[in-house]
Amino acid sequence: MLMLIMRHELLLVLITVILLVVEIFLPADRKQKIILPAIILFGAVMILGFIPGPTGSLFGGMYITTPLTVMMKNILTIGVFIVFLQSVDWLKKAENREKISEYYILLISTLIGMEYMLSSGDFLMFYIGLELATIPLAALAAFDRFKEKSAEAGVKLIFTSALSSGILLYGLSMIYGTVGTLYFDEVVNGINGAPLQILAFIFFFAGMAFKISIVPFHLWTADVYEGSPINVTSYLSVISKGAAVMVFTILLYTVFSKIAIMWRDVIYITAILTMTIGNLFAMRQQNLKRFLAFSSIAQAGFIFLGVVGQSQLGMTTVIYFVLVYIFSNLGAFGVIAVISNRTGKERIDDYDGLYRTNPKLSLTMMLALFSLAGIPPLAGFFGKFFLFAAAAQQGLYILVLIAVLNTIISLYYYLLVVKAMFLNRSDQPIAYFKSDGYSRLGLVICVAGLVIIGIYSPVYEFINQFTFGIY
Amino acid sequence: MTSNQIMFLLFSAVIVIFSILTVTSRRILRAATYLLFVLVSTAGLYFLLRYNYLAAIQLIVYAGGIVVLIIFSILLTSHISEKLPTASLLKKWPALLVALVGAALCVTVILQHNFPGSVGNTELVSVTDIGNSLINYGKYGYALPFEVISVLLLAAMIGAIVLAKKRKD
Amino acid sequence: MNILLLLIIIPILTIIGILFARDNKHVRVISAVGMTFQLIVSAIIILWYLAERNAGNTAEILFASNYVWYETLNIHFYIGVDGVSVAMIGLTSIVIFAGIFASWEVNDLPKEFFTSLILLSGGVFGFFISLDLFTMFLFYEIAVIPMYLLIGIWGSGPRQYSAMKLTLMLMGGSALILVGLLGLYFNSNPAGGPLTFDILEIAKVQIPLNSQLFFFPFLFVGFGVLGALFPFHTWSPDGHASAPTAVSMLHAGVLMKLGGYGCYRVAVFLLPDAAHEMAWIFIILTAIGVIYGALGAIWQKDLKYINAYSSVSHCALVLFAILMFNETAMNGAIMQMISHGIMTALFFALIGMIYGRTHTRYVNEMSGLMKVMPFLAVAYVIGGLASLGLPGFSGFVAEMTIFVGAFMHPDTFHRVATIIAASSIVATAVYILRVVGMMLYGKITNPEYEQITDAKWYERLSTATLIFGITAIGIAPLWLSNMITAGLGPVIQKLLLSVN
Amino acid sequence: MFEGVPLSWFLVLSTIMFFVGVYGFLVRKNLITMLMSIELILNSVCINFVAFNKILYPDHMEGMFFTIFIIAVAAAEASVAIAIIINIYRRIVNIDVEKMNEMKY
Amino acid sequence: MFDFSYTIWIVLIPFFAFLLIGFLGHKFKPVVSGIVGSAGLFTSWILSIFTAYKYFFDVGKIDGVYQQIIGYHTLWLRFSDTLYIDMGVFIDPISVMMLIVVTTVSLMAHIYSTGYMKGEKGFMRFYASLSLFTFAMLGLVVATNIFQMYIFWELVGVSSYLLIGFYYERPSAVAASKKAFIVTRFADLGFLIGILLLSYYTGTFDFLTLTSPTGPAIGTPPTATFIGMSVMTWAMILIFMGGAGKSAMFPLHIWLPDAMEGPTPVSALIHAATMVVAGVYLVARMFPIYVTVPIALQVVAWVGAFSSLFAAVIACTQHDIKRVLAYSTMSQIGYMMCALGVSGMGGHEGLGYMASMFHLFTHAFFKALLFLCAGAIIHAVHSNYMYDMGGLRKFLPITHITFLIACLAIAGIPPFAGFYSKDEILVAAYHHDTALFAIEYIVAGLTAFYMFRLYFGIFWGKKQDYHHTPHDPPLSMTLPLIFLAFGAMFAGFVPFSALVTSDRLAFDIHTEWIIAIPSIVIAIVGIGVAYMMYLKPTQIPAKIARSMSGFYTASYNKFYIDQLYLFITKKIIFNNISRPIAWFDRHIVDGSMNGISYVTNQASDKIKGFQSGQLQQYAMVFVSGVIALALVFIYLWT
Repeated sequence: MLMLIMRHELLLVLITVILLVVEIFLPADRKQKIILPAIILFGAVMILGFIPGPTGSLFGGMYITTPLTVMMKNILTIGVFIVFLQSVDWLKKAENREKISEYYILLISTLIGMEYMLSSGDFLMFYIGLELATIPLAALAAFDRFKEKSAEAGVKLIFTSALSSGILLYGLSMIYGTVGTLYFDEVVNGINGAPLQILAFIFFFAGMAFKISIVPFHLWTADVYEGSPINVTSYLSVISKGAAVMVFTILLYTVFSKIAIMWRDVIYITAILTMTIGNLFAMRQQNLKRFLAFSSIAQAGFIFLGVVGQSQLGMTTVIYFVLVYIFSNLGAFGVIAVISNRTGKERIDDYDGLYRTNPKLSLTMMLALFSLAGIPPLAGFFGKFFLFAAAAQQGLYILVLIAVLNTIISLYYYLLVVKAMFLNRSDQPIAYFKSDGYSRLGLVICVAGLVIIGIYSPVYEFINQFTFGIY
Repeated sequence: MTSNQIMFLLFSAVIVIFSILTVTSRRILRAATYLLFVLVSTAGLYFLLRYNYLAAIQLIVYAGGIVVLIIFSILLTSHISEKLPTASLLKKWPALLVALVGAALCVTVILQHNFPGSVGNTELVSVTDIGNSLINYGKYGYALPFEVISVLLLAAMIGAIVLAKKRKD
Repeated sequence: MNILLLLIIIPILTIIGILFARDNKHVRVISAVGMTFQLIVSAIIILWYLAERNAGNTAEILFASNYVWYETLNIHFYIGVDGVSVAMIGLTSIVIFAGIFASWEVNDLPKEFFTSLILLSGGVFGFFISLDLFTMFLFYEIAVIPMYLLIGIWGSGPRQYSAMKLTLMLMGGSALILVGLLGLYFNSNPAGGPLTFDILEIAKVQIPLNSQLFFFPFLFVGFGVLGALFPFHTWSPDGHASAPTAVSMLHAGVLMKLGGYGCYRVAVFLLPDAAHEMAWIFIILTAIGVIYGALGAIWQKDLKYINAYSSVSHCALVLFAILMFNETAMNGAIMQMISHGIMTALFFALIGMIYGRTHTRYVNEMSGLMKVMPFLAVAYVIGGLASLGLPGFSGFVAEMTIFVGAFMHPDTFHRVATIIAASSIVATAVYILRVVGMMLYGKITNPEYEQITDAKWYERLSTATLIFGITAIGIAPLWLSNMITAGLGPVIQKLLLSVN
Repeated sequence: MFEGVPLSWFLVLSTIMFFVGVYGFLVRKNLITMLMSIELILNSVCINFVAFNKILYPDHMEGMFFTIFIIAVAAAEASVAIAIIINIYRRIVNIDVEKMNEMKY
Repeated sequence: MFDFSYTIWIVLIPFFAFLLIGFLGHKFKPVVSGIVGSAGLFTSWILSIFTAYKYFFDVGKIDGVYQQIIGYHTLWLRFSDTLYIDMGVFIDPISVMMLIVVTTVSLMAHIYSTGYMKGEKGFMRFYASLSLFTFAMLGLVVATNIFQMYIFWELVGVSSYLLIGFYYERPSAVAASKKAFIVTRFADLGFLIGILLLSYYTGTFDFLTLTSPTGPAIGTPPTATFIGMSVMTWAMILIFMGGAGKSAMFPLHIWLPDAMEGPTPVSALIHAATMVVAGVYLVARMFPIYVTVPIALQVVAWVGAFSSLFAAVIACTQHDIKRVLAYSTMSQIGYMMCALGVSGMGGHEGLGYMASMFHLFTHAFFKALLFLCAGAIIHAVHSNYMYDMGGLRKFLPITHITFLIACLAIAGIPPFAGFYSKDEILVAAYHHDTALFAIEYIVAGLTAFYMFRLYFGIFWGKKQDYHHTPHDPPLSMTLPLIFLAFGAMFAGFVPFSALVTSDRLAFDIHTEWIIAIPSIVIAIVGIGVAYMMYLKPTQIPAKIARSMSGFYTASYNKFYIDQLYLFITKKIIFNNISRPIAWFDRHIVDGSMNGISYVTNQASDKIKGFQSGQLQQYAMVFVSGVIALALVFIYLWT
């Protein structure tokens, strides 16, 4: 029963195989029959993930689960489930019908990669997980084969990720060279802050920062988000980023804890850059996907405030914020996806007067955006507050000040969307339509999450009980 | 100067020269060929370090696999006679600067670093050991990565197929 | 159950009710009923509070309930009231009650309008009853954000610009507050025990002076933005000018008081040493604000601008009084908040009603309205007289308490500042009478105005409630003053301690 | 030092190769040549791992295995990249990276 | 001890009348309001007289000293343990005297108005305001502490505002009401600061404590000084500023003439007999303190004297009869102020105090009478201007007689009331300062001149063509005239020196003929000059006017004080302060906020080039970022 420790990954692999087999035997004209089973299967996996199970290390410490990583995986799984729900509408389109199961397989395999990354006990596993979480995503980004933008997004993603993983690897090689091992628990003893290690860390940091979209390693983000199919974008912005943040935080808190005094400053600087640049770019966007891309960059900057906290509070908060962020961003992307799939409209001014034709979607969007902006009583408020608290705990009040001022800018552009939906009038508003059941379910989950997670404090407490001693 | 040093210098000269040629040659097929030389020389380095198995893999996968893939795609997408356009100077000089500064930085830092004394194990790693390690699930065993990379390859394959396959109609 | 919870529950229930309403009429009636209940509950709370005090209950906080919320961070949902917050609750319920009736004629998206309005008021109530900084901050933001929609959708003029400006500036203020709050939190237990957001607990702690000096400006300016602290008041004229009637009422009447209350309850109370050190800066700013607002109002033509600048002046007086650090002045500050709250709500209600009839807010375009709408005109005159501090109305009581209190300060600087601030009463008279003279008196020049009708029943109810509030306090201020004074005790003690 | 060849020689070599790759990545217009630059970068990293493993830490084969996996990943990466490149070539009959700027600002 | 607590009803009855009329007046016929108001006031009047009787002749005097009695008091607002505002009734000679004056004149005005205001649209409003005013005025005179006084001080101000602006459709009335309020408000600022100073240094508002010889103000005065003067001097001067504003002393007098825009009964009540003497009353109330600060007292004396002269000069040139009366009022109040200023404390030293109160008392009767007569005249000819009148003695016999009585009274012809009080003032001034005496002496002559100029101009002189025959007003209006005429005739016989004195001890006075006779002479001279100039239309006035054209024009234009004020308010405050502030607020303060957003937007626009869409540029930034970070953290970071 040792394999139960790896139950998340194994279940996912199992689904992948099932889907692959079904795909092979399914006639071409009935491919979309796979959607419901896939979602149900995945939902089952999600629920199974919550069942308490053994934790521990396997493969000689190369694979480690702790209650913390289990929880992180569960959080990611929830997010992916919502993404699945939201993708149905898009998958049912004629041009996508024949690659439904591919979509699922690719998506799940990236999830597998992330989960291995989270559970990795050495840099090799970590690296493979990282690549597994990236390469299929490039394929997904280019999934809309007949859209030039999608291909461009794929190019940009695969090439940037290749470069970044090259740089990351260079850093890793230097760490290996100075420490002599790749196992985390041994690496930690060898880290002593020598210049070469700092160099190695910076290179490694760049590789991770690419995944999290930290300035100046973020430039791919907006283009890829804009070009990718919208559900892939939401996946990229939420799951991929969330996983990277969580694993990076763990690595910083454990493996690199000896040079915390150094990386805190790295994070400090990049956090400021990220928030500011992200916000400044987001202000001027018209395309909603691109807009949310920059917003998610800014959010990453905020998350770094929690990372810089380097305490239990910081760890808990980062995870908590990722959870909140999943619901907020997926809420926003869900609405954009629904509207984009129905009307093809993705610009902010297309949303003029939306509230008067589609009030529920507008409200969902508004709640999601307000949560992103950190408006109470939505979950985002709590998340941000705790992030700032984590940074303040270290006495970094100036950083907190810059961050809160940045939230003002972010509020500004979130309000621009709200303005379009609620305040503006339009001659040709998006006509009323009824979205499909899956999307609606997804949005309802998001809204419920937004409203509940903050007010209902046990969520935070639940996370908190696992983060003890991680820093 | 030992023969090893000479060999190393030879290989590294090839590597450096052909690397530079790879990124500067204006004929794309030639660039690919130069890349092949680089990869082969790298395999030579591995031989030098007594990593025969690795060198073999390098030759098979890299030289044999990836480069061939690259050449195929070159043939698919480019005309052989065509000369690649050169990048603008505005692009070249900053890139050169960055590369030089980066290289200088790394080299300085590396040379300053005080590595632990070298052990210098010259033994050949046996293929058996490698094989055992690959299926070993204890420490320093690589069963798990080996399995996971298969998922990666599968996913990459599916992804590549989905992208590259032609429309049915 | 704690009766204070009703203050939050009733708005929520009302909102839920509104969501199920079928038409405009239902929405209005449900809102009115809900806010009437709210008013009744507030009245009960005030009476109960007074009864408890008379019965000899000397606890610092009454009706306290403390629920743990975030255990690890020691965040509590801690509610309770003292004399000051009870007074503020009373103010809020009166204003929202009047506000509902003042917005009886909102026909565009009424559900959303009343929902936002009541949500806003719920945030305000929550703010006033919170004793935990975290919940306080939470409610603060809840109170601020509906403003965007309220102004943006139902406003007039450059509503989008104003709404955005107002929201961003207020959120900017709250951003500063956030920094300050975190500073308080992480300094709340220098001995190394559990940290806390509990105001009363933090008040017991001696925070190191340099921390205090660092965080005080954040908190004071942060709350000061909402309290229209010069030079951060500029959201106020535009915001008020664009906001729909009830929103202006609530905003100027109640929301701006959050600023003053926050300065009092958080900045000054919890960081007394820094307050003493830095008061002079803010005294200068607020004294400027008092005069500046009043003089600025003289030149304005738009009724709402006039009133907005007037609010700047009056609210600056609140902050000014708080910075005097003595019981009388603080008492005056609180009374001024209440007085100005009701008064300015009355003004904005009337301006809205006048605008609804004349379709202009420019005083020079109106004249002789006294003749066609005597009720509204008289109400406006009463409001004006109250605003310029006429005895018999609440403004006088509050201002005099402030001036007398501020003048008790032994420093010449403070007393000179007081004289400067006091001189605003002349400027106030000038702009009030100017408006009354131009708008209400004289002959009707525009023949269309001959057709104007006087106030409807709901408008009368709205204005009458507010006028009642002003005069009740103005004629019999003692109970209010005593109630507030009793609540000021801890703050004053803390300030006195810090002097020594 | 490995049989007379100092570790630093390997490292310097790989660093040069790495930055040559970076340079190529930064200036080459053709996507496929950029891909070749990526291979250079990965290859240089491989040399690092191998050299470290052999010269400093020969007790275990971590560096070598890392290299093997890097090669495998590189292959996967290259395949997906080439699929994308071919796809894009089908769309616009061009694989010049400078043309890939439909989305910006 | 007699219980005076009922006296609170003297104050409250008009208030309830106000509420009744204000809230329910429109439900009934207008006349009901008049009746309610008058009836209420009648009750107050009876109570006042009863109180006066009780106080002066029954229980007020103990051991020869009139007691200071707190008839009623209740805590209204508490500032601190020592500073609190009571609402109460303070009974001492001057307050009782004022109660009589106020209720009497007010009752007359109420009755008179039932006729005068008949048919006016705002009849109820008028009566409501009138009741409010009476309430406020009564509250003012019975104030137990300085803050109560301030409160009612403000209230009389606002009721005055409401009544001046009664004809709100008339722009001049609106402007006048605004001006009156703002000018007095400005003065009240001084009053308020004075109160603040006084209370800060003495720790009390209470009149009893303040004026007690052993109290904190007199017994142990504060020693602090400010710019060379003791704070008490400052406080008392500032308080006097308040009084000067309300009493229209130079230079705060400009509102009074304009205030004549109000209905005439209002002018009679508020702007002649009661409210405008509040300043005098205030100084009298605080007199024991003033005595201890000679500089302040000196200020009072000179401001009073100058105002009386100044106003008298202007009065000689005005044509609007109400304005003449207004300047006359100002002049007479100057007299009173001056008398207070030259007074000392106790016995004969306090003659000025007594004289001032005496004059206040008599002046109330004859000045109210003059105004009511003027009202009757205006009622009859529908004009305010002297040149529209003439020869009215035949048409308005009752008015004529009562007006004449009033003129004689004000001119100081014995045995009319004015003579006695004015004479005492002159005596007091004579003993104090000859310069002041000289001024007041001249003013006495001028007063006689301009009053008879008015008298002759209206009732004699050239007969005008009236549209319809003027006639005496109805009984409701003539009755008050006759009543007040009796007052003007006989008020002088009230033994003030036995009743109202500075130390509340009776003292003997005797007419000093050496001063009385010249004063009678100069009054007769004044009358004679007026007789020559105005009995029949002559060219003399015009000639004189021409010969002193500069002075005449200046006087006619009220010495341009109004223009000066206008310049200060319109040009300087409105245009050069308020407007720049508005501009500053829009462009600098608000501009800087907008500037932040502008800068942010610009920054956003400027950096957009980084996101060029060029993959290689991204990579460039990426790699440079890595290298830069590495450089920083390897070499710069410590």
